[in-house]
Order: sequence, then structure tokens, then C-alpha cells
Amino acid sequence: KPGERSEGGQLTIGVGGQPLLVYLPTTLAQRLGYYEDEGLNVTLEDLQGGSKALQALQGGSVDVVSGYYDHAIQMAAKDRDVQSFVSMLRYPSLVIAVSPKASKPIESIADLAGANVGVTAPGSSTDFFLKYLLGKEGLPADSATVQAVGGDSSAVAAMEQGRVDAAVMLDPAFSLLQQRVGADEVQVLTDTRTAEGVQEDFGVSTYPAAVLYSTGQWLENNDDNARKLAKAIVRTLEWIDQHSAEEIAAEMPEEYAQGNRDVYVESIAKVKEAYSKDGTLEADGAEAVREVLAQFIPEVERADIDVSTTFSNDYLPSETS
Amino acid sequence: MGDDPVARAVELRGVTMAYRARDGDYTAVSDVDLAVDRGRFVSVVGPTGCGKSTVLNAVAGLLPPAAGEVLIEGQPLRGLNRKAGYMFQQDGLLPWKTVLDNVAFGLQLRGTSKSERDELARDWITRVGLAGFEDSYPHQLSGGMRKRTAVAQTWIGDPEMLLMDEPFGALDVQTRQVMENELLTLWTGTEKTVLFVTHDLDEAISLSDEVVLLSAGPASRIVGTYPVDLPRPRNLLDIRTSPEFTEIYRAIWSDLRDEVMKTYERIG
Amino acid sequence: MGDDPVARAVELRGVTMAYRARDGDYTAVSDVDLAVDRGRFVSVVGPTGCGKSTVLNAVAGLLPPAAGEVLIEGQPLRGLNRKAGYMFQQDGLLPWKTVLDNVAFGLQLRGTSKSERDELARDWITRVGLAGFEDSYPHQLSGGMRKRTAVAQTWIGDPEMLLMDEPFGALDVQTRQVMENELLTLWTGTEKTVLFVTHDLDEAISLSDEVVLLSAGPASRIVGTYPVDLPRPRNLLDIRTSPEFTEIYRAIWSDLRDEVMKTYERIG
Amino acid sequence: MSASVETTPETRTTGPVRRKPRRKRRPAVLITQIAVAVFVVLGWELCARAGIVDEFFFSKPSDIVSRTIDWFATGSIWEHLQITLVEAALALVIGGLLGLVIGFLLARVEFIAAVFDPYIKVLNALPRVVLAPIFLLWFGLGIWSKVAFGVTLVFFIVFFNTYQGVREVDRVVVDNARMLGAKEGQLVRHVLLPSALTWIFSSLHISVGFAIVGAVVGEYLGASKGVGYLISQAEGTFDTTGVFAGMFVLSAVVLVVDVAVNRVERYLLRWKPSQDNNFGGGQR
Amino acid sequence: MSASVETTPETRTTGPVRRKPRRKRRPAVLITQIAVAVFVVLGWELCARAGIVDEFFFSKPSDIVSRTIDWFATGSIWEHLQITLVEAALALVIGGLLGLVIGFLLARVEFIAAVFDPYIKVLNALPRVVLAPIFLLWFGLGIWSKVAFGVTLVFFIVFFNTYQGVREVDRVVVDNARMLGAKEGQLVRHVLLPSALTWIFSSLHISVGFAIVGAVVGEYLGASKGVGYLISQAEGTFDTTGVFAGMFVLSAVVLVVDVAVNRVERYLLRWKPSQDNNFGGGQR
Ligand SMILES: Nc1ncnc2c1ncn2[C@@H]1O[C@H](COP(=O)(O)OP(=O)(O)OP(=O)(O)O)[C@@H](O)[C@H]1O
Ligand SMILES: Nc1ncnc2c1ncn2[C@@H]1O[C@H](COP(=O)(O)OP(=O)(O)OP(=O)(O)O)[C@@H](O)[C@H]1O
Ligand SMILES: [Mg+2]
Ligand SMILES: [Mg+2]
Repeated sequence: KPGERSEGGQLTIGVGGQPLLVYLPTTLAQRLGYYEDEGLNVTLEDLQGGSKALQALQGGSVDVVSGYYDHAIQMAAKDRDVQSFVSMLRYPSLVIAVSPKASKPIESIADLAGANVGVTAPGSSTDFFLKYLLGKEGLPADSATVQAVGGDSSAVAAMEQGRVDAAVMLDPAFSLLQQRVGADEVQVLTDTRTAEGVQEDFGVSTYPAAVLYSTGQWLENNDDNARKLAKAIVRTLEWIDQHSAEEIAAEMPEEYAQGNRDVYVESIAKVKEAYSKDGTLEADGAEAVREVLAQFIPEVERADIDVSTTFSNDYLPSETS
Repeated sequence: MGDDPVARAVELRGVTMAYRARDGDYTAVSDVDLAVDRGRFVSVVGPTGCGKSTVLNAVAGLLPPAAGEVLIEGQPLRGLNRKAGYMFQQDGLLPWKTVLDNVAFGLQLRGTSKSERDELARDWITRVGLAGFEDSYPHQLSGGMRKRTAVAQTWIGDPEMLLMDEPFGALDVQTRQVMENELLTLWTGTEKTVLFVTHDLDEAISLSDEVVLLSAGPASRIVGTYPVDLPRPRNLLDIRTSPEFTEIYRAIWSDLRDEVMKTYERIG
Repeated sequence: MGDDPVARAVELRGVTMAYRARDGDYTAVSDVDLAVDRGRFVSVVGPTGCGKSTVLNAVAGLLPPAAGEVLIEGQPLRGLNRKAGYMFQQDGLLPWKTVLDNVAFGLQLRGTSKSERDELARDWITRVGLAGFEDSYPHQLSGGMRKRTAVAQTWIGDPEMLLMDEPFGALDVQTRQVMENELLTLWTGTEKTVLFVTHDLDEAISLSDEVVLLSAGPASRIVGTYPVDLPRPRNLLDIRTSPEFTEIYRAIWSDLRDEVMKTYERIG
Repeated sequence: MSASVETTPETRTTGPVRRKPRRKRRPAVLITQIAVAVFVVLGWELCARAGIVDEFFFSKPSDIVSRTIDWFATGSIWEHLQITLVEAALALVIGGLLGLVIGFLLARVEFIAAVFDPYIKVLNALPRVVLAPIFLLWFGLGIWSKVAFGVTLVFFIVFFNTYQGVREVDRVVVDNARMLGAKEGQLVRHVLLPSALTWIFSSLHISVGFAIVGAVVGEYLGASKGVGYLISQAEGTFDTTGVFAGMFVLSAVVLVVDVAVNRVERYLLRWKPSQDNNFGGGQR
Repeated sequence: MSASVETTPETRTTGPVRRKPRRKRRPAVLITQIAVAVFVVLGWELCARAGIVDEFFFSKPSDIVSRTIDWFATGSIWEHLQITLVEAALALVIGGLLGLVIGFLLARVEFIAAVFDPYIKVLNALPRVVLAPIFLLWFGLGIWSKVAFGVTLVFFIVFFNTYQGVREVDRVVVDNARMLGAKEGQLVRHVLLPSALTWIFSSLHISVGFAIVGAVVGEYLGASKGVGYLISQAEGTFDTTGVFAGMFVLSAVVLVVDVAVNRVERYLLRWKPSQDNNFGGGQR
């Protein structure tokens, strides 16, 4: 069943956490009606995390995943043919912030050694990001205690109360934390929502994060559908580029701003720059991802992965590339 | 009836007992007046299902009367009757306690030391003929053995007032006599008041000072009280042949028959 | 004993019944030989706790013997004895069924139609004097009423073999007589075999063809069988005054006394 | 003498006494219930307004209520609620029936019970959340994966109680029924099932809650509809009010379902001696 | 005549018969259990090797075992296992005691039961996973938030069963004890508790599993140690073998714990008529 042709443009996209801003284009495209414009009938399934979405793809419950590119590499290491075909986020948008109640002064990544550092889940991108940065400082990967704290309120609570000394955070949680304790109170060690941050941490200009990917077999059978999807996303990315955070927020489901509208808008504004402009995935970025993963997942290190098989820009609309 | 300055041990005044049922209430006992002086041995007899156990429950304070009141030593009974030991018609033994612990239970509740209560309990177990079964659990006993355990359990506490609901019904004739003798020994010379329910008229007459006959239910009432003026101490075997005994027996028997026949007649 | 070509209704051959206990097994009944011809009314008496119910359980097929064997109509009993109706000593009524449904239960199990079985059940309920209580649940009945419901439940099925464990113990004298007469009516002229456990020697003798006396436990055995050669039909009231009756009574009485005394002596 | 008569309260001398206190108590119960609710809600509201309780984590009762009203006013809640209820109901029915049947089977057939004892214990201890991907694999993203989730919770609760309930049946009653001619099937129908009903209903009271939890958690882990999805979205956007409103709606539903279970229980257990008490309607 | 004697099997004529079948059955049970296990494991292994079962979701038994051995050989599992066990044990003890005490309280005091009935039902239906942030907020990231998680599962199971168990106590036995002079406390100690024990143990058998589940899920949602953390980590890197090895270790633990519970049960319920059957050791 997995990888079958999606008849009549009926598609299910598994999203690794629909409310997360990194996956915003997937939802926005639906709100803007761009899938429909392409003749696609898309159902979005919220799957609480990228790995769950990937598993759903492998099990055949979804056709396409809106998730992290990391997983395409990890699958390649397992000899599973998974290909990304449109990129939505070109910077990972992870922030390492220090809790205002940290148990010890932390001024730099190196100070994280011996600290209690929050990540969304062990084995997730946030976990690897932390370990990668520690490694860059010449510290062993386990020099900081990794503490899973999730991605939402629990992460905010943990930071606010100093249950962790620092944490790898994502928006909107990070913006919310800033808003709650005051932006000055939260020291940022590194911020990959910007080109500079990415350059500094990874030494590349783009580092593919949120992408749409699927199995090679599905892509083979659904050439046209993939193209249509890519086109809808690219149109959305362009729309994002041309509109203000306010306008974007207004298009999103009302509930998403119900918690705190200002913070929502503000975090969109912050992450806006990180969205890809045209959906292309750069090869050097892809390689950078592989390198990071190879440091921590023996399987990836062992496997001889040709990153070019894990993504393709061929499905993107030709006029934009 | 309240003109006696000495309070009665038990007094029922116009007591009506009712049970809830889906279609209205079922009045088991209606307007019963009964006075028992301290130290008296009173038997209650009546057709089966007439309300004997219900009356005992009222005296024990387990069922509050629907009307009328129960006085214990002249005081209206509120809640449980703490002066009474009650041996139930059904099985009330604690299934998770051995015979020994069941018999010693009342003492344990009062805080008697383990060695003391065990000694007393062993003594009682022997008296009711259960020696050797101290460590058996109730489910390992025969029906009659359970009854005897319950008897020992009630008697060991030496209560001022004994309520006994068909205690010896499940025993063979011989054991029954042994137990009856034990009961009389326990009671004689004390101020204990005994309310004794039985179906055996012989037993009722030979043990008691007075036999109370309840009418057939529903809404049963007292049809007669028969004083038994036989001298004490009594020899339980010989007494049954005395002419007074036979006379009382005959009187109760015919009244009881009328009551039972009423039930069957009413039914048709 | 096996030389009679006509098979016995019930035959126990060297039956020993034992219960597991933590400290070894408890042998309740040991090496019992008993043969009951079809159509006979046999009473089993014995000191309380001697093993009467245990024997009945063996005949019903509820407890397999530890040694020896039980033959029903000449066939070794395997599993339940499907020919027998068994009225238990303890309460076996289904608490979730009304009196009517309890009495009709056996018929329901056989697939008798509702109207038919209800009619029959109502008839039986009236016969045991419970008319008016058809819709009561067991917990709403007195002890004696529950017993009578169980009696009706057992009798309605008209089994070939009746096992009755102290069926009338909880009834008043009058009701008891009514029930005894019912039992005789039910039995007379049929091929029914009855095994009847009672503590009332009067009852045992006046009803049966034969009285079997068990010795005191543990490992109780049959100490005697007393044939009752009184003519039938019997008048249950008058029969007790006949000299043969008194003689049998006295014989059993003294043997029984010896047995009971053994228990108390052993105890000390 | 008359003095002591006077001390007897009026209630003792008229009418069947046992019934009285119950009639009197009902309104008192309701009043206390409301008082407790008002106290908690008001306290919460005030604490939230005073900033003692952090609205980021707890929202405000007034907000929760207005959000709930909003949901119902716009009708947006219905499709979610319906899906969740269908899932929970299916989980309850399937899990309950499975638990019942297997409980009976194992209680009656010693050998099977002995063999499967360890396996059932182990299965009960598997963390269902971890198994979510497998449920998705087997049952897809639709309602069935959530139903499966709920079933894994409900089944064990009903199973263990049914199993024990059947084994607690009075031996004499069983023997009596067998002597009256009951075959195994009739025994189950007329004796074991009625006797185990108290046990089964006790487990059903627990299960109603767990069935809803199963459905919601299932949705929470992956869905596009349902109250769990609503809650998950709200949580993802730090919309505490939404989270609590979702739970509030669920609570109301549970109460309604439980009233239904109580009704059934009270009817089926009408033969029980009444005990003036409350949990599980059978006793009311 | 002698013919019919011969048809009687030997077993019927020697020794107490009731005991026989049990002695004979034990090895049969073990053999069948092992056969079932071998069948499942072998089938799984073969299916996995043949590619019928997708290793991405199910791993291979051989891999799982070798991973488990690895964990124990390097000793790396101990600190995780220890934490999880401590959490589960605490959850079981605290949740069990709370359920017991409150169950008794409500079963004995009608008024409180009537008042709190709806509240307890509602609390039971709250999805605990959703409340994870609040647990973190209240109990921090350490073991206590996981314990709290487990408690919310165990409590309700023990509570409902205790409540019902206490109310099922034979009325005559209670009355008898009261007439013998038992005060409320003594009644609880000597009558209600022993009588409700079957119910309580039935709930404990369910609870052992749920306590472990609570601890694991709690860790899964946020922790830095514990088997749940291990599983979560493995899941994050699509290491199915790790996930299953984690669950395998938990299963083994549950069996060990359950044997302990059975022991206690069998001891406390030694007064029960033995029923030759298995679940819950009390009946063995
Ligand atoms: N819980 C109850 N609910 C309804 N009716 C009841 C209840 N208990 C007893 N009764 C009714 O009250 C009447 C008297 O019952 P009670 O047990 O007092 O009789 P009894 O004289 O002790 O009879 P027995 O000699 O058979 O023991 C009976 O008709 C019975 O049906
Ligand atoms: N389940 C059991 N486990 C152990 N011992 C038992 C069990 N049931 C009965 N016994 C023992 O077997 C003996 C005979 O019991 P049984 O019930 O047959 O006596 P019985 O003659 O019917 O007595 P009763 O007249 O008191 O009913 C008793 O001593 C009893 O202790
Ligand atoms: Mg009575
Ligand atoms: Mg007996």
C-alpha cells in the first residue's frame, strides 16, 4: 500500500506538529487554497513530532510528510528510499537559550558542559544540534546532561523555573519565553533563525530543515502530484515572502493565535526570514546535515550515503528555479 | 405498663417493623408490646417468616423500628444495643479468621491480651466440642460446627443480654442437649436476660421462664405469652415428661397450628 | 454385595472422603459401604460434623471420593449425578432471581416454556406456603422461607433421586409437618430414592424405611443401619407413639449419644 | 418514663425509618456538590485574576467557559466531539466485550488461564504511547487506531475484574445450579454473569474514563479531528484556555455517559439489598 | 459387576482426588507456555527475516535479545531501569494507598461519596498526557512528575475497586462484628479490609502494569534517565530494536513484580477455599 498512486489528487500529508511555525507553509497553503488550485485534495494529519510522521509514511498511512530533512538522511542510512522534494525552511531555526534561573553562569556553548540542557526529545534534531555544538567546542557529546522537556509549555515552564539551565528551543515557545520573563533575561547562545547564525554554526548558507518528503516509490508513481504539491508550497513561500507577519497570522487558523496573538505574530516575524524563498534544497546544506548526523548516529556514519539521492529539486516549478 | 420503678431489661412499646419493597412497604411486625425483666429467659416462637429475627434485630438496634420504640434498661435505644450479644440466624463468622480467632474476636476487640484471649477461646472451643478445629477456617467446617463456633463467639464475651436466633437448630439431639446445658449453666445465677428464638417447642419450654408466640405474618403480632413456672434447676430430659410441660406444650402447639393454618388458608 | 442382579439406585463401596488441609489431609468419612435400593427412603443421622453432607456430596458427584467408588444405578459415577435433585444444607438460591424464578429455574434450564413453568412454579410456591412472595428476592426472605424456596426448587424438577440435607431444620413444627407430608405425597407410589439428612430422630424414623447412623468424625464410618418396618401410609403424628417407633428411637438415641460422647471425651 | 419518650426524635416514631435519611439527604448532597464546585471555580478564578495561579498554565474558569460557549455557539465543536465519542464508545464496547469474554474463558478454563497468565500481565504493562506507530501501521490514521488505543486500556481493566468476579461466585450457588441441570452456557448466563456483574460494573466505571482517555490520547498523537486534536492544537499554540475547554467538554460528556452506565447498573443489580450509598448506581 | 469396577480409572481409587489434576497439570502448563512463546518468537523471527514483517516497525527477536544482553553486559541499563522501577514502585504505593484510603472513606461515609462521585468520575476521564506540562510545573523534571503520572493511573483503579469491595462486604458479618463491639476502626481492620482484599488485589494486578506504563510514559514525555527515556531516544533515531528491547526489559520486570504481588496475595488470602486456578496468586 505505501507508495501507491494517489488517485484523484487525494493526498494525506502527515505534519510533525502542525502548530509549529517551522511547518507553517503546509498549513498556510491549505488556508490559501493553493492545494485546491492545483487540483489536490489534501488532508493534513497532525502527528506530534517528525519521527511519528515518518513512521506513518513508512506504514502507508500518509503519502507525504511535512518534516525535517534529517529524517531523509537517516532513512538513507537504513536503505530506505526517502526523498525530499521541496524545502520550506532553509535555516533550522533552533535557539539555544539560557534559563534566567540557571544554576551557574553560562556565557557560551562551552559553559554548557556539566549543565542540564533541555531538548525536545532525546534523539531529535534538537538533541543532535546541541551535541554537534558541544563537539565543535571540543567537548564530548555527553558533557552536558540532556533533559527531554518537549517543545511547548513544558519547555517554557522548565526554562522559566530553572529546571534546566539552558535549552534548545523552537518558536513559538522561545518567543513566548522571552515575552514572559522579558527578552533581556533570556540569554541566547546561538540563534539559527538567521543566516548569520547558520553560517556561524554550520559553515553553510542554508541548512535544510522543514521539507516535504516522501518515499521514492510514491514519487515515482505520483510524479504529477508531487509537482503540484511543490508548486503549491512554492507559491505559499512566495506569498509569505510578500506579506507581513500580521497578514500571515491572519490567514492561519484562528485557534493558533488564541493563546497570545502578539507572541504569535512576533514569532512569525522572527522566523519569517528562515523560510525558503523558492523551495530549493542546496546540496552543501544537505551535506552539512549528513555530517552532523554522522557524528551521533553510528548508522549514518557507517552508511555510505550519497546525499543527492535524498533530495530532488526536479519537482519544483521550472519558472521559479 | 411503665408503672414499675425498676426498669425492664428490654421493653418494646408498640413496635412496628417494616421493610422497603418496590411495591410499598412490607410490614413484618406490627404494634408489638413486650417487656422482659432482667434475668429472665424468654423464648420467642412463631410460624416461619413471622418476624422473630426481625424482633431480635430491633432489640439489637440493627433495625430501627418504623413506629414505636425499643427501651433497653429503661432508656430508648439509639443505635446499637451495646449490652447485648447477638447470635445471628445466618452465618456471621469472619471467613478470614480461624475458629480460634473467631471465638477470640470479641475479646480482641476489647483489647484483651493475646495469650489471655487465646486461653479463654480454647476453653470455649472445647466446651462446644470443637477442640482440634482451632486452626480451621469457617469454610472448612460443617454447618453445625459453624453454628457452634458462633455460639462460642457470642458467649465468650459474657454479655448482659443474650439474643440467640435458632442457635441449636443445626445440631444433632445429643450435642444440642450439651449446648442447652451449657447455656443454662452460663445463665443460672446471673442477671443475664436471654431472648431465644427457636422452632423446637420442647426446647423453648424446657429452657425458658416464658414463651412468646408471634402470629403469622405479615404484620405479625403477639398472640400469647405462656409463663413456664417449672422449678429450676431443671433436668432437661426429665422435664419433658412432667404434666405442666405437656400442658404448656399443648397450648402453644394448638395456637401455633392455628397460626400456621392461617397462612395456608389465606393462600388458598 | 454385588450378587443382586437388580442394580441398586445408590451404592457406595469403601468410599473415603478427604479434604485437603495445610497440615495433611482431613479424612471426613472413611470406608463407607452403603447400598440403597430404588424407591427406598433412607435417612442419614449422626453427630454434627461427622460427614453427612460430605456423603451427600459424594452421591451428588460434587466431591470425588479419595478412595472407593460411588455407583449410581450400577454405573460408576463420573462427574455430576444427573439423576439427583440435591437440596443443599447451605443457601444455594440465586440471589438475582425472584422466588418465582428460583423455583422455576430447573424447568427453565430444561427449556420449558415460560407460561408453563411459571404456572407450575406458582403451584409449588403455594404448596410450600410462600404464596404472595413470588416476586421477593432471596435477601428479602426469612431463613425458613429461603429453605422452603429451595425445597420447591428441588422438588419441582421431579428428579429420580432426592438428596436432602436438613431441609426442614429451620421450620417451625407445624410447617415442618406440612412439608413432611408433602414430601411423602411426592414420594409415595413413585420409584424415587430419597437420601435424607436430618438431626431430628423423630423425623428420620417417621419418614424413612431405614436410618443410617454415622459415627463421630474424623474418619467417620457407619455404626449402624436401623430398618424401620412401620406400615405405610403413615400418620406422622400418631406414628411417634407406637411402640416400634419408640424402640427404634431409643436404639438410635443411645448409639448416637455414645458417638457424641466420644467426641467430647476425646477432647477431654 | 415519659421523659425518655420525649428524647426520642420524631423521625423514629413514624414511617419506615430506613427510608427517611435518604430523602432528606438528596438536596444536602446537591448543595454541597455545588458549594464545592463554586468554591473551587471561584477560588481558581480569583487566584488567576490575582496572579497567584499562572494563567499560562491554568487559564481562567471564566475564559474556559466562554470558550466552551463559543465552541457550541459556532457549532465547531460538534464534529470533533462526535468523533471522539464514537471512538470512546467503540473502545468501551469492544474492549469491554473482549475483556468480558476472555475473562470468562480464562476464569472457567484453568489451563488456558495458567498458560496465558504471564502473557496478559506483560501485555498490560506495555506502554501504549510507545506503540502508537504500530497502531498507526495496523489501523491507519482514522478512528480505528484511536479505538485500538482505547481498547488496550479498557480491555485489561474489564478483563481482570471479570476474571476475578467470575471466580468469586459462591460455590454453593454454582453447585446448586449445576445440580438443577445447568450446562456451562446456562451457568454463565444465569449464574456467573449475574454474580460477576458487580465486578464488571466496577470495572466499567473505571473504563468509561479510560475509554475517553484512550480516544483523546490517540487523537493527540496523530489525527485531523476530535477533541484530542483540538487540545493538541491548543497546546501547540500555548492556548491554555483551549486545552482546558477541551477537557471541560470531555468531563461533561463523561458525566452524562456515567449516568447512563449507572442506570443500566441499577436496573441489572436491582436484586441487591439496597445500601444507601452512591458510587455506581446499583446501590442507590 | 467387576467389569464396571475396571472402568474406573486408577486415579479415582487412590489418594485425595482433588489434588491429583493439579500436580499433573503444572508441567503441561509450563510446556504450553514455552510452546506459545517459542511459536510467537520463532514466527516473528522468520517473518522478519523473510521480510513479511517490516523490521522498521518490529525489529527481530534475535536483535532484541542481543541488544538486551548488550545493555546488561555493559551495565548501561541499570541506572535507567532503577529509576523507572523506583518511579513505578512509588506510584504503585502512593496511588494504591490513596485509592485504598479514599475508597474506604467514601464507601463508609455516604455523604462524602455522594458529593464527590461526579468529581472523581471527571478526574478519572482527564487525559493525563495532556496534563504533562502541569505535572512538570508542579513536580519538576525529576522522578516526582513521573510518579505523579503513575499515581493518576493507579489511584483510580484501586479506588473504584476498593470502594466497591468495601460495599460488597457481607452485611451479616459486619453486623456480627459490630455486635461483638467493633468500633469503626476495628471494623475496617478486621472486617472490611480482609473482605475487600480480593477486590483490592484484582485492582493491584491491573495497577502493576499501569504503574510501569505511567513511569515510562512520564519519562517518554520529559526526562533525562529511565527506560522511557531510552525508548524515546531509540524511537527518535528509528532504532526499533532499542524500542522493543526497552519494552522487553519492562516486561521481564513486570513478571517479577507480579510474582511478588501473587505471593503477598496468596498469603493474605490463605483463608479462601482453594480454587484450582491461576490469575492472582491467591487462588492457587
Ligand atoms: N430485607 C428484607 N426485605 C424485605 N422483607 C424482609 C426482609 N427481611 C425479612 N423480610 C420479611 O419479613 C418477614 C419476617 O422475617 P424474619 O426474618 O423476621 O422471620 P422469622 O420469624 O425470623 O422467620 P424464620 O423462622 O424463617 O427465620 C418475612 O416475611 C420476610 O419476608
Ligand atoms: N472444605 C472443607 N475443607 C476441610 N474440611 C472440611 C471441608 N468441608 C467439611 N470439612 C470437614 O469434614 C467434616 C464433615 O463435614 P460435613 O459438612 O460433611 O458434616 P455434617 O455431618 O454435614 O455436619 P452438620 O450436621 O454439622 O452439617 C467436618 O469435620 C468438617 O470439618
Ligand atoms: Mg429468622
Ligand atoms: Mg451438613
